[in-house]
Amino acid sequence: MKVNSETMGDMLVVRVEEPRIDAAGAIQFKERMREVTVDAAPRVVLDLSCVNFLDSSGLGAVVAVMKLLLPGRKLELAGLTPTVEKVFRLTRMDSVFKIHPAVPGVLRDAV
Amino acid sequence: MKVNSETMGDMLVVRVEEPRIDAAGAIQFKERMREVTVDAAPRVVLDLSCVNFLDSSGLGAVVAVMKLLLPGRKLELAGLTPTVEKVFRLTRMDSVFKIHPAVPGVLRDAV
Amino acid sequence: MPFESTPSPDAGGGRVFIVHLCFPATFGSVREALENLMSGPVLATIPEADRGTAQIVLAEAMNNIVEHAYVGTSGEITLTLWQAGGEVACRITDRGLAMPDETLPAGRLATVDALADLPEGGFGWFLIRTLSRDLRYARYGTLNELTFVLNPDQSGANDATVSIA
Amino acid sequence: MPFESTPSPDAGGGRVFIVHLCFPATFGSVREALENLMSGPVLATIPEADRGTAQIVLAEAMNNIVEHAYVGTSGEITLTLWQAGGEVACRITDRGLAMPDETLPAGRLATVDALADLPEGGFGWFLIRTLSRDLRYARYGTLNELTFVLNPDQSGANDATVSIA
Ligand SMILES: Nc1ncnc2c1ncn2[C@@H]1O[C@H](COP(=O)(O)OP(=O)(O)O)[C@@H](O)[C@H]1O
Ligand SMILES: Nc1ncnc2c1ncn2[C@@H]1O[C@H](COP(=O)(O)OP(=O)(O)O)[C@@H](O)[C@H]1O
Repeated sequence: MKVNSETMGDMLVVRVEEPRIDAAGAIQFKERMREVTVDAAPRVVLDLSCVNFLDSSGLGAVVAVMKLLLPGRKLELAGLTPTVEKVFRLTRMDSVFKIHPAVPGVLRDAV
Repeated sequence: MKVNSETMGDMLVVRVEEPRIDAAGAIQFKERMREVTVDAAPRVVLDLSCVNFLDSSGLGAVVAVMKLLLPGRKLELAGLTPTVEKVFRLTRMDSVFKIHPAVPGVLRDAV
Repeated sequence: MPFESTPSPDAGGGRVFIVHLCFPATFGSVREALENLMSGPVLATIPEADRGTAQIVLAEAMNNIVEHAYVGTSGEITLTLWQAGGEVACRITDRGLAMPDETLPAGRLATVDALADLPEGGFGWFLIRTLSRDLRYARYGTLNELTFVLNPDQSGANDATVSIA
Repeated sequence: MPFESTPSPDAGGGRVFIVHLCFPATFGSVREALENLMSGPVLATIPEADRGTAQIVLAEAMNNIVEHAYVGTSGEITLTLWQAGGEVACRITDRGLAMPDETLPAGRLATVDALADLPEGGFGWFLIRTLSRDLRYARYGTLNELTFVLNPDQSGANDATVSIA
């Protein structure tokens, strides 16, 4: 499970460099996320723009990562591709996570 | 049927920029080849390195082009991919055409 | 015979595409089957978004088999898809445990107040119910059979959480 | 029933992949079917070279149907592939003209002396025969049925030009 993490101001941006977060890879995803967020900034943005498929195990893993960061740190999402967006929307998880069309610019619009 | 032709010394190199020369495209291939070889050099090298599939209609079209150039001009082949090579080999057409692994270098080894 | 109404392959009159796969029930094999199905002839001619829907529903149904029906043991999954006119009918079988009470899980979304209480699972049957129609489960001896038609139209998304057995 | 020996999909014991397509008999549809088959689940798990062989044989058999069986008319082709253990069995049907004399063309390569006499066609059945085994043609009423098993091993290439009906 390849992820790339980079600190940008008060954000840690974690880019998943895999086409899928599915039942075959959800545990590795959670493990990698735990590693890269150990000393994370208060705001973690998960860049999913390379991920074209996520199933309910992948969704569960994203929820688990969000809980890992509690209390005090927030998980936000960016770059959802159509099928991934559909899974978040149908399960109403789009109301739980702040979802950005793309990784927010550090200087321009660090909301 | 996209082909790219370029004169290199005594050769006209025609590169087929399509993944297939098959029954659905053999006639267009023959037409395009007729056009680009009208005033051709005595040696025409057909670069097939982009073509990953050729069926018996495509093979027939290559034979037809070879005959179009008769008498006086020669059709040689270069860059056969595995499945294309197999069709030429099984039908013994590999003994009819001079076949180069790649387009021969004009300066280095214009045989 | 759940698909009496699907066009017969030899009936003529148009394009019909059928694929049948039988493979070991592992998450890895399910992934491989899904990846290949997405580019194969049966689903290649339906719209991109419907292919995404197909992948969600098929992934949920088959991963549940790996996780629950064959829990602690191994076995095989068979998957059959029929496509005609963009409509995709599916049949999935396994020889693992029966569904609890031999009925399909309700697939309701949980409602929670605190982030820390959010469930990390239980979305599977909700997604299957939301994105399919004519969903049926049957057990024949040791065979579990799930049949449904893909329903890319999500206008019924809310209904799906209530209109269930 | 030409494929009694192919593993039954519900028999268990390993991976079995089946695809069935029914589409209009045109060169364009044949091309589209072949392109999608190459990346689909039934042929995705066999070696690259065998997939190439599959594409040659299937292209020749189906293009012949477009060109000869349905000459001057239109109709449909059905294609069914069974794959298990890397072995691929094929069945192709059409409702066009029967084969001449209701037997398979000999598929011999012509021998010529001058370049100008080289044939531009007639390679089709030679390639099919060379790259298949258990090749059978049958006509049932108005249905033409061609069945064979793909034979990526070409050691029998020379035999194929002589051992024919
Ligand atoms: N294919 C199956 N075979 C047997 N039992 C199943 C199957 N699918 C689901 N179940 C049962 O139904 C429950 C709900 O499934 P689901 O909504 O997919 O949530 P999850 O799989 O995340 O637990 C499972 O916890 C399991 O007890
Ligand atoms: N599917 C078919 N249905 C009817 N006739 C056929 C079919 N395939 C081949 N034939 C006949 O057999 C002959 C030889 O076919 P083939 O070796 O493929 O050469 P080509 O197609 O290049 O003529 C054809 O010319 C045609 O008369």
